[in-house]
Amino acid sequence: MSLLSYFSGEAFERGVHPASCKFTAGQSIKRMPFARRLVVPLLQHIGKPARSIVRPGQEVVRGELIAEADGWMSVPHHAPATGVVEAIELRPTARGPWAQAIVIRVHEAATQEVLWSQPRDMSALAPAEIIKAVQETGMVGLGGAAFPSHIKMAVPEGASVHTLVVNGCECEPYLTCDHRMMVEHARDLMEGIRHVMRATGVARTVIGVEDNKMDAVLALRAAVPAGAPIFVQDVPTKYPQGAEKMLIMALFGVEVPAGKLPLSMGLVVLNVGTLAFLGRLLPEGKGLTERVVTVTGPGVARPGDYRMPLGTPLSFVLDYAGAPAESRQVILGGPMMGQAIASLETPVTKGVSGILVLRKEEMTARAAEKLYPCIKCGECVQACPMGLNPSTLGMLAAKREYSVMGENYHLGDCFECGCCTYVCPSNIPLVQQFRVAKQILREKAAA
Amino acid sequence: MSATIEIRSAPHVKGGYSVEKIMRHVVYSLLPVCAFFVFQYGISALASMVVITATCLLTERFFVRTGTQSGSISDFSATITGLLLALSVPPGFPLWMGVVTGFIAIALGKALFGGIGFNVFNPALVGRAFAQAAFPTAIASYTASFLPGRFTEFIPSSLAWPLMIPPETAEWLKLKQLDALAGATPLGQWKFEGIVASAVDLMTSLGGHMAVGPSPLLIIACGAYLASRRFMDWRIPAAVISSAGLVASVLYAYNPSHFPNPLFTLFSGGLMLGAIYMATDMVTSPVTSRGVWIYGGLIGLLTVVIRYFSGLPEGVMYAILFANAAMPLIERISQPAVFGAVATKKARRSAAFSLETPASTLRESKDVVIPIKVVSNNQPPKS
Amino acid sequence: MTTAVQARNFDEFMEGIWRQNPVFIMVLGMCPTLAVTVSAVNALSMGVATSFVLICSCALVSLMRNVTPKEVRIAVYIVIIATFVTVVDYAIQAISLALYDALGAFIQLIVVNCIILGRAEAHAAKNPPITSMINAAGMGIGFTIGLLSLGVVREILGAGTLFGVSLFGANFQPWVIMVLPPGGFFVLGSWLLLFSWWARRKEVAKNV
Amino acid sequence: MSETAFQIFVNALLANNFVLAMFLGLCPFLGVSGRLDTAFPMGLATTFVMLVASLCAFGLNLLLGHLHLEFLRLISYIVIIASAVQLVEMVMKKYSPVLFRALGIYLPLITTNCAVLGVALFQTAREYDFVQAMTFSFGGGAGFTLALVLMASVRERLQLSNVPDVVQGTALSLMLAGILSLSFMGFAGLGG
Amino acid sequence: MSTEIPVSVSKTTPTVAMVRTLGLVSAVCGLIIVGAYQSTFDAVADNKRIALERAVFKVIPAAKSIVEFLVLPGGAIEKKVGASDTAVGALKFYAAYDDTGKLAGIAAEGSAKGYADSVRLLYGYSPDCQCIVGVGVVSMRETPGIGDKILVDKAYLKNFVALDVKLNAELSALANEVKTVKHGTKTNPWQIDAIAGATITSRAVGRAINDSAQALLPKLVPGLDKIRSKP
Repeated sequence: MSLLSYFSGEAFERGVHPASCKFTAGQSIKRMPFARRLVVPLLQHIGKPARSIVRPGQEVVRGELIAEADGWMSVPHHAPATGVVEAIELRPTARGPWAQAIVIRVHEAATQEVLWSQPRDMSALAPAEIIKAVQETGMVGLGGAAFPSHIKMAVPEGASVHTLVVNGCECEPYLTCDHRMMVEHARDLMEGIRHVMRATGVARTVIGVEDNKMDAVLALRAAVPAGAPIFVQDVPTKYPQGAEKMLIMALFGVEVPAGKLPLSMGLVVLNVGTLAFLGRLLPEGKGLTERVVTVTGPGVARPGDYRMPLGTPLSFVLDYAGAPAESRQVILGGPMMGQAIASLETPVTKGVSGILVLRKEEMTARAAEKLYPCIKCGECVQACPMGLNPSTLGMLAAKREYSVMGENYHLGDCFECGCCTYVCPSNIPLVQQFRVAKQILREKAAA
Repeated sequence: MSATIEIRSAPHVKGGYSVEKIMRHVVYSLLPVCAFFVFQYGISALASMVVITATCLLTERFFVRTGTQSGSISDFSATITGLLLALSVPPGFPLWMGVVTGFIAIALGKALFGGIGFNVFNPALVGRAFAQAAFPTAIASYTASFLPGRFTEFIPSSLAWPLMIPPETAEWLKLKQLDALAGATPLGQWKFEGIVASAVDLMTSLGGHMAVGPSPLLIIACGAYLASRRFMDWRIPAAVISSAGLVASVLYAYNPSHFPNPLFTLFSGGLMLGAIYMATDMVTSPVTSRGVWIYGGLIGLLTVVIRYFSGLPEGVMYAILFANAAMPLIERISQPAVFGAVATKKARRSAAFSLETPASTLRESKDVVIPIKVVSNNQPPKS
Repeated sequence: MTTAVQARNFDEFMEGIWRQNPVFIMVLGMCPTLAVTVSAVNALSMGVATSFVLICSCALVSLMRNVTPKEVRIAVYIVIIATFVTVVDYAIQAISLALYDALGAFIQLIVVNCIILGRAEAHAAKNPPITSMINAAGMGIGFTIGLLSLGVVREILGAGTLFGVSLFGANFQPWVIMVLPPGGFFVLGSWLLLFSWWARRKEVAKNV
Repeated sequence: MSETAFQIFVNALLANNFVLAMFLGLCPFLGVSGRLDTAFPMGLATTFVMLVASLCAFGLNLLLGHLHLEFLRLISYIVIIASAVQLVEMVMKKYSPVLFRALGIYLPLITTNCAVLGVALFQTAREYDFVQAMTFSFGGGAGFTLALVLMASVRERLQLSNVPDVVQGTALSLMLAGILSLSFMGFAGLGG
Repeated sequence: MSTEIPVSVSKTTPTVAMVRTLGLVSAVCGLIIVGAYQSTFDAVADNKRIALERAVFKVIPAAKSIVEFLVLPGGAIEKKVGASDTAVGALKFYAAYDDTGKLAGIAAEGSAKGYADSVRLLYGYSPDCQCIVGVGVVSMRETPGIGDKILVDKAYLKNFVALDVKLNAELSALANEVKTVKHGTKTNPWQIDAIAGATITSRAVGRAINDSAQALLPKLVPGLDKIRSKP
């Protein structure tokens, strides 16, 4: 395959092919009931935390604004369920430190219908108003980055964009939520695309979907409105095809210059799930109260894609999906870049695309793997999609030569996709070392 | 339940390769080669193989125990060193010299640098080069293969007293009335007597009584197994063989009477063993893509240059050692290009879309966008 | 008083032999150290020749230390050293041509042996003749010991002889590498390894 | 002794490499080979000085031979070479500051490098003519640079390795030089 | 070796002082060198003569004394006097005489590229049998244990008991080129049977003899009568 892709000319060069394990691809999206308590952290996105506008004891209706955006680099949050604000307190989060969150006790008989809405006539809105409306939905990148969507759409002064790239790759193994969204909500997606095209003023849209999801490709093509400049393109299945730069490479055959954003090439990249939700939320004037999450892994009895209210604690999700008690590791996101979490009280937030549960067996198998010094097999160099040299970087990291890593070996370009660690026969935790090194370099730069 | 949770860093899945697995499969792939070598030369070869490998393992164990180097015997790397060393010395190599060579290979070639993963030079070749310099006569004294009685009788030089000169095998052969078979290697015969052996015979090593190493054909087959399962980087042997073949062909075309035909060069001596098993030693070969080609090309070129123009008949070992020494330098000048570092707005590869002329480009016509993989009667409406 | 002087002289003498051994501790004068030590005799001759140059040069440098302006001191040292090297060169030719051939150009290269220039600059230029000669003699002997320890190993393994006397009988298999350049590097490297290992052991023992 | 210039060059570069086969210039070889950034300019500077020394020695030898003062050869070589290098350094400093910055700091180190005196002595002993002498010194310098650069790159790589403490330092450099020297033995007879 | 020679004139020390010191040093050193040179001159010359005689006597066993001759490019043979410069293109050889003063043989040097470096050797030529009667190595750097077999290998040394170097009828070149052949295939008296395993060095010896003899003998043999007896 590596040879083939080298000459076939469609994908980026390197990358890996982990077993896809997309067991839930054939099941339709299921609804998850409310947990007794929902926990809505004020910071679920990259940027500034939202400001809470409720107080403990206050009753909230599903869809009601409970925290407002604190400036441009922030998004509001809406009540995921009808109930009573129980507390605003520190709660465990996926990223580690505890953070402020609004805890809502859900009414026993609460309906999942979103009652709180302000329908608007989208065709009457100016582009800037659409972007404002996007911010009001509280939308962030649902692919996992959780970057506020309205900022991505706002084209800065002097720049111009021509193409909207919709990322439907979902290259992480196990995850199928985007896949199901594309199959089941193709119309919503098209609606979302239409609004965003107006908001950004792009001339066309290209939807990139990995070619292991041809049913999604067909569904999307069927949904493309007549005459719309919306193109659906299948791209080779390869990890990390879903990374913006890799997708752009696959679609347009160009590399985004190091240190630059796709915006510099006139491209806006958004995730399919984001657009599909926007397509529904914008005209209805609702906020984001739920999302689709893949709950899967060897440790889950009833895996599937669940539409779940934001703020649902993981313990509830795992109970509902049937994850047995001897499960050893719970990962938010996919197996390649996902975050292992420490507490099952961590809530599902806007950026969580999957919940992966691994069993004791997989864990002991990995624990038994011996750590060797780098034997310089070069697999990581062949796997790194960014064209770095993880082998040398790893050796430098072991000797704490962080500044050399940054200056001579382009550490800053690493986006921690995990390919190098995935292939490493010596079991060196390369990504972890790079994360530490980047952190130290950042601190050094700040000091 | 939360007590049983484990925190690990991403990624949470792993590819199927581990150091042990790679090394184990290299050993597996070496077994047929070793078996054939024993078939060719009988118990002397077997004894030499056992003694050298055992020495390597014991030395490794000693240095691991004393805390000088990392690694362990279970990673099979010392086994590989031992087997390769045994395959690259004559079958009648005195056993005591085998012990010295095996010790030097691990001590000087590996333990000195801190063990597996840190050595700069291929340990087997360090041992081999040491032996070549220390015992030049013994290491050049091959006997012919397929001698009668090879499974019951040792080649006398094998059993030389420690520190003593091994007895001449020529005398022994004369006693057995086989003195016509006194062994000069095909390369030696070419270099010193101008006799070019048949490439086909060399390739199979089955063409009668020849003083050759393990069969190149078998090595290629075993190497192909390793390469196909990605336990070996196929580009290195490819680079070595094509570069050696190219240089040899050019020289042959230039003066066919003075230089041997390229096939002879490729299949004689240790070129195949070196290209497939020694040059590909992961630790001592570059990790970068371009570096691998430069490295292999350098080995091929140097091998032919040393063979044809220097005083020695065989050059693979020195070529690889030299390339090992140059490896850090090669790697330094061949760092991979960072994604986007040399980016242009021009498409580097053929792609379905172009950036310059959105919405009007021809490439976005219906035929192009709809991929081959789509079942054709199910084309989406696009008008 | 005399004992104090004696003790100081003894210190001066021992400094070069042990504490600052030019070969093992300071790793100076590598070129002749490795090049001529293929046999014990060569090593000894080279050591003696170097010691001679060292002692004579230090004496002369020391004698002239008060009339040498610092601007031209190095030039003066080099001229003095080169003079005595020339003397040694002719002396060896007169004594034995075979030895002269064996040592080759390395007799003349004593000129650029950093031990001598180093001693002249660091010691002889600041001390009276007798002291500097004693110090130089210590250095010279230290250097000779260093050369000998290489020459002995290389001769025993490389030829099975010591000072030309056969040790293992006629059938000994010489380790040819020992008389070749790599052998020189390896033997000196091994000696240094041995010393460093020994020093570490001592350190560990002290700490315990 | 009618070696062609090419043979002399190849021999000095590889087969009889100054450092690895003839033990000349070991002090800078062990001292300056820690980093590639310094090793390469050092090699270039040494090559340059060797050419200068070779030139001086060639002229001087003609003069001494003419005057029958061969016994002054050594002393005059060392003085002339040292002064010539000093002169070159001053000239370089005045007329080519760029070159001086690159090579200048190494020049004083090299003046009494035994490879430099060695090249003068060997070319005299072998009775090379002018072209041969120049090729010899250039090949020797290039060989010195090659050995230095290889050594430096290997040592830089070893900085990232777990070399045992006992081995660290000169012992490791010597062992490395030994293995390098072993691998250069393959070139023996190449210039024939 | 990190030293430098200050050439520039410093302002602190008067030039006179420096010149005085340098002059003093030069004078002292000059004296020492000249003294050493003079006092060892005879011994060195003796040593060199003895070494040369020993080498020549080894290749021409009957010799008791030697005289150094030059063959000038024109073909004239003249005795070499002192350490004077040799004319360009002149070939040097040694005539060895037995105790009665009769010519016992001619010794000459030859050299050829061996395995590692040049092999320089001295060979003895007997005018009576027009053959080479002995070979000795002057210098070489061949691999010990392999190349240096040419000094000790008995079978190999037998080649030089009477190696044919007859000239052709015109006396312009050797009748048969001296050639080194593969071990065990010597058939003619002008061939050298190589040592198995040390072919390169064996060949170098053959080439050295051939090259030197080809150059020297055609000029030497016509004028041989002039040096039949010791001058």
